[in-house]
Amino acid sequence: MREISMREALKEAIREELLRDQTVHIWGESIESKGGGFAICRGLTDEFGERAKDTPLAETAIAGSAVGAAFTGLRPIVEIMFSDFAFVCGDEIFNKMAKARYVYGGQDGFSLPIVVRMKVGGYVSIGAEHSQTPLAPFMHAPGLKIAFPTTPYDAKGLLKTAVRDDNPVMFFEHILHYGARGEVPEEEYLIPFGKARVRREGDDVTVVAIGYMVDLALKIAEEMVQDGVSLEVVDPRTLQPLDMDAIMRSIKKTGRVIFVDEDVTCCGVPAELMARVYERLTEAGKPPVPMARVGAANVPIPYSPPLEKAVLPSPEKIAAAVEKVLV
Amino acid sequence: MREISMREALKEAIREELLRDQTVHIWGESIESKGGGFAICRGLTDEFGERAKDTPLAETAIAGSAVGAAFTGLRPIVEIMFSDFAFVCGDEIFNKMAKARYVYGGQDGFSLPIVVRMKVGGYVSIGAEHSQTPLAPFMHAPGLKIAFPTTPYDAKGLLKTAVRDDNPVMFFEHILHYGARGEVPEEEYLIPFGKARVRREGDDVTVVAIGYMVDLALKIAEEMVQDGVSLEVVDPRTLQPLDMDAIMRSIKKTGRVIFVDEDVTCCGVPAELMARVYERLTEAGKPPVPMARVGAANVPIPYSPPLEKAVLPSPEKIAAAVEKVLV
Amino acid sequence: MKFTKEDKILLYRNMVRGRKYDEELVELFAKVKVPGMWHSGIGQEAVGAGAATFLRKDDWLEPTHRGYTFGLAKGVDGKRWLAEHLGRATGFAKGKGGHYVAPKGSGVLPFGGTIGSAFPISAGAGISAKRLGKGQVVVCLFGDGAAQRGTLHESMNLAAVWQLPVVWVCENNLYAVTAHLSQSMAVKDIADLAHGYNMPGVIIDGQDVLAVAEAVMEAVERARAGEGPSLIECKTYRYRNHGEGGAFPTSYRTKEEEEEWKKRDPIVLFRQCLLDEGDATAEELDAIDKELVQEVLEASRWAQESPWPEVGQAFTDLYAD
Amino acid sequence: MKFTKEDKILLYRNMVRGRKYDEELVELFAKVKVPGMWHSGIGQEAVGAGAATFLRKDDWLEPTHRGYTFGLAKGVDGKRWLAEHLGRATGFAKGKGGHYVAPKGSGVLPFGGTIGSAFPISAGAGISAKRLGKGQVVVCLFGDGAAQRGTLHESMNLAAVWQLPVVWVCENNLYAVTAHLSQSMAVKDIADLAHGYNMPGVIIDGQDVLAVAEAVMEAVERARAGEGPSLIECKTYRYRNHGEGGAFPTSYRTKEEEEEWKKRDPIVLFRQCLLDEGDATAEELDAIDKELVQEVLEASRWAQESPWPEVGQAFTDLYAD
Ligand SMILES: Cc1ncc(C[n+]2csc(CCOP(=O)(O)OP(=O)(O)O)c2C)c(N)n1
Ligand SMILES: Cc1ncc(C[n+]2csc(CCOP(=O)(O)OP(=O)(O)O)c2C)c(N)n1
Ligand SMILES: [Mg+2]
Ligand SMILES: [Mg+2]
Repeated sequence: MREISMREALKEAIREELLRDQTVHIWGESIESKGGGFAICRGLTDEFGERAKDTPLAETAIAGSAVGAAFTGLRPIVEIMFSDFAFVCGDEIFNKMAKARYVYGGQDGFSLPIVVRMKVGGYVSIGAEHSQTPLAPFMHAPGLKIAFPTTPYDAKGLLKTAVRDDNPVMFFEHILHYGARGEVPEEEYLIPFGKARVRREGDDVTVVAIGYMVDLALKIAEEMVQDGVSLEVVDPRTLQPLDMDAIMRSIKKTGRVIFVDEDVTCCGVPAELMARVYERLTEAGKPPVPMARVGAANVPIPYSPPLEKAVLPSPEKIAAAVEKVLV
Repeated sequence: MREISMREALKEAIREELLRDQTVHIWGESIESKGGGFAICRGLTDEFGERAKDTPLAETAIAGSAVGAAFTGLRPIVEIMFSDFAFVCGDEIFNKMAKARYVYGGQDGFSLPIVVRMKVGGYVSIGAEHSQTPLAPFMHAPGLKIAFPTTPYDAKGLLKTAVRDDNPVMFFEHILHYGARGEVPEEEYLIPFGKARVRREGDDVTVVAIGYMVDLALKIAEEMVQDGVSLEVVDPRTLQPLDMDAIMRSIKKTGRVIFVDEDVTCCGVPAELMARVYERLTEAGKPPVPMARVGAANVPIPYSPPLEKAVLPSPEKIAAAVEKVLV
Repeated sequence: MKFTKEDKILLYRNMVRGRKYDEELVELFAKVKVPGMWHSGIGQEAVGAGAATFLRKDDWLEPTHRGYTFGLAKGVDGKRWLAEHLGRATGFAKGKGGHYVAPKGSGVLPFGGTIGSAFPISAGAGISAKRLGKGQVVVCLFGDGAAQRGTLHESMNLAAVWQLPVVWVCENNLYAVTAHLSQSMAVKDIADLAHGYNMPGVIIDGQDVLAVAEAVMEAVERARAGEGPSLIECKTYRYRNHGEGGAFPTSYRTKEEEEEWKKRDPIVLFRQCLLDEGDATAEELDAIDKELVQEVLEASRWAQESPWPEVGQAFTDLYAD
Repeated sequence: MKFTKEDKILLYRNMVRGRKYDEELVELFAKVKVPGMWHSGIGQEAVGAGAATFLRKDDWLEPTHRGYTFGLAKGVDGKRWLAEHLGRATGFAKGKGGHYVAPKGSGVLPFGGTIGSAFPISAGAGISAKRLGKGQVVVCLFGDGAAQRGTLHESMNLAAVWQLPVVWVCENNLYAVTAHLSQSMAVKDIADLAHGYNMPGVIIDGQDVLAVAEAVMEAVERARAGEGPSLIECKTYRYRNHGEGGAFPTSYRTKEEEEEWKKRDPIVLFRQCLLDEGDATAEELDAIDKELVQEVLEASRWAQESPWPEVGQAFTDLYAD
């Protein structure tokens, strides 16, 4: 099968959806003049005219206009260059996108088909306001859906699904994934939300890894083979909906689990997952299994490379957590 | 001792700090013309002139100007009428207040002595954008401190401490607490951050209750006495810093714990607390204790009273969680 | 736009209907235990009626939190709106939303509890209107307080640079909760803001319903013709306090100011105008008044007698499938 | 303000120092593995130097992300700034912040990575300046892209209605990343926005350092005298792309436009002006140039040789105690 980069996979998804459905439109900063913050959309304006358009530097207008446009007949894809900037339009995302359908009681078939694409991720030394991976605040907002692909194949299939979803979808793209290459078929396909993927089978410890953490987990999994430790790496792919069944299945097999996330640890997604696993087991009358979590240290993300490295998760930190649950 | 309302206690704290330190100033919407959203500051402008002032209807200017003013020599107290509106100034709170000191490496004695006062809480049927108690997003932002008093005594002592703290403090006031009365001495006192308070001693189950949830927990604790169940109610009072030692002490005594929070359950503070308790016990080589959590259902807060009641925590839901860990 | 006799009677009806619903809500808040908040728009009916009455059914209207007039004039069923406001199962959102919820079919846009969030939502509806090419127009109502939010700047600029068919209509009643405009804005006239977006900005007597309707419809026709957005500032006044039931002070404005404004009540003024111009007789207008009082009473009874939503409703409608 | 010969030489030095640091950073980004981003301000030195050179030490300056000129002119030690930019322990924040960090003592305000967050921070510094009564003034630099953020509206309005001593200085270089101003704003001149805040707004040739300094210092004196804020728009141009190293297209602007602007290089223009007016000889100016090249080379070497921060630094300085 042909190999393409995640950048190309994302662009193909957007292009195909623009072709398929006239109500799909995309806007954001420098979308037209640069293809957006990370050049994903380069060339789309040539093909689709005003349907792929530069906005002013104005995140509340970008996110808020998506709400108004989705309510009135379009299916907007909008780009917020860096997920750190989502807090600039926090009201539009957390109070409007997340709540509107529920608050409207679903009347009139009310829906808000919006995709908000956001770059996330650190490891490239661009400082505290350009390096976050803020997942927990979005998962804490019922009404949003959340996708975070880790391969070009998943990126394309999930983004196409996101565009067709009638709910607001937060779509996260990791900065270190844009260039990553992988097999992507020429034929059209969709990937359903809420289906985790076992990225590596193993017997001893389940590693639930989110986003770029999958890459780190796979790396350390290979290394730990030498120590005779076999890791099973589960990629949830979407956090809302979340495939808890797949996670529990893997835990049933391995009897141990660690959760790995690039976001700040305190009140992060792994804490929620630990609570859910604990609750599931308890409700089933089973004893808890050994669990541990790996996340970013509870500080802003520092700029200097050695400091950033110290703060963010690493294969070594994952290995340490594995050791912890193996004891 | 004299009894006053939490409203009066808060006002006394602000007034005393304005008297004590000329660099303390307060601003926000209708502060001067109405005493702020909940009339806490009524009369302060008569006494302190421009030091207690109405702003335009502009949350980014309110929160952002607090950052600029704190950096340059004032100690601002600002009011965001409803905590739901904090997302309007999300960038100012999460990217600036929380990160600035760290990003400046603490140089020059850099500090941001800011208090952001916010009303939180539901149970009064004012809809999805006026009823939240968004604690987890703030606790997920290292660099912020978080106080949430539950009695007039604590409110006064914690607010005075907040004003003197050199860090940005998110100060939450529950709408149902404003009228609550309690003993408050005439003499000045401060309450340190990071010290939990055992609000009720008990033997069977530890109930860590946050904010207004303390009231619900105390209520059900009295009722459950009839069932022969003795609850110990712990009020952390501040979430950042958090008195984990006090929580662990109580758990050591009772052997069981539930966490009660008015915020959305998914990725909420109780999940973090469950993870921490689990980690503390595991690290000490001890088996986990029975744990459960009670929070708001994972939906926006509905308007209609019976629906809101169904979504928010109640004494009955707390009792059910107690039963769960007692099994 | 030239207004026929029928048009004018319609304007009158729409103002009176708004007033009657409003009076009923004020009374409900005073006498009955009602959930939520009520921001009375009594005194401001000319703006809502003037802005909404002559819009196409498929035009979009962005509401404010004050009064019902604009929504009723846009075709929202008042009885179900009221039921929603009372948190009943018969409300548009089965009680989940409260009164900021109108059916999509009425052309009323989503309203948020955060003041100022109306601006980008309206700009977004303007994007749809322009791209879908059916000649729809968006009218965004907003208060003088809302005008202080940054969302105004981002949205008016976007609408202007993309030439979106949005008409921004400011209901300037001089106060935001208790803060007087002079404490909160550096300009005296909100219309001055238009300059920064290179769009027309006019000031209108907001107590004169015909003046409002004329200005709005002229801007609507401009927008429909692809000539972009405009800003219309209507000077008006609310008779009651910011909200019912809350502990609002009264000291922030003078009795004289209130009395001065009440002399120019929009309904009284327009009634006189209709009589003077021979568009209606006093009896005809009295009959309309009576009919609407009756309509509102029945709506209120119906809403109050409506059942509460089933508790299970709290857990549905979060996601579309 | 009347500028002495010494003032003018200082302006020249400050522009050249900014240019030399900038050229060094461009080179570092091209040749050495450097963390972070560099937004070159080559071509725009007249704005930074003109706005910052004559401020009081205790006046406040809100930076942009582009170039070092303004900060160096305000008294920031370039060597340590550069070290911070290179992520070294000798930087102002021990490498934690990156280049958006200057010492408080220099009077440079905190800068955030979110464009437009500068506005409310500056307004806040203006509140301090006004209330503390020491006659301080705040100068807020911002780009044309930043001018599109809602924070501008909220903050300029607050500054105007509270009459805060803030001078808003727009560095209009026509582009935000790759978007031309005409795609993003409905007005051609940012100065037009002043109208909405009832404050003076002027347009200045941003390649003429004396014109910038005059306009800014006039506004500074107004502000110091308690007469409130003003807006100054400086028309300028960046020679290089938005950032170094990134995959920025070049197609968004024409070679002709670039060449046209380069004909009016602010340093070349001012050098000629100094020579024409007899304020300096070519030899004197050459000596300054040479001295600054040397200064920058040494600073760069020092910064590059500085140690990386200890890993433990990552976990300190979160809270003040
Ligand atoms: C973002 C935000 N800030 C503050 C409030 C609280 N609030 C509700 S109505 C209001 C005043 C609005 O004033 P204006 O826009 O003039 O409308 P009016 O009430 O006068 O009709 C305020 C401050 C809010 N709902 N949302
Ligand atoms: C809130 C926010 N949105 C987007 C960005 C990405 N960004 C960084 S610089 C920039 C352009 C700024 O343009 P302008 O203000 O004109 O300054 P210039 O770069 O031209 O000097 C953008 C969009 C950002 N940093 N913050
Ligand atoms: Mg008003
Ligand atoms: Mg620019």
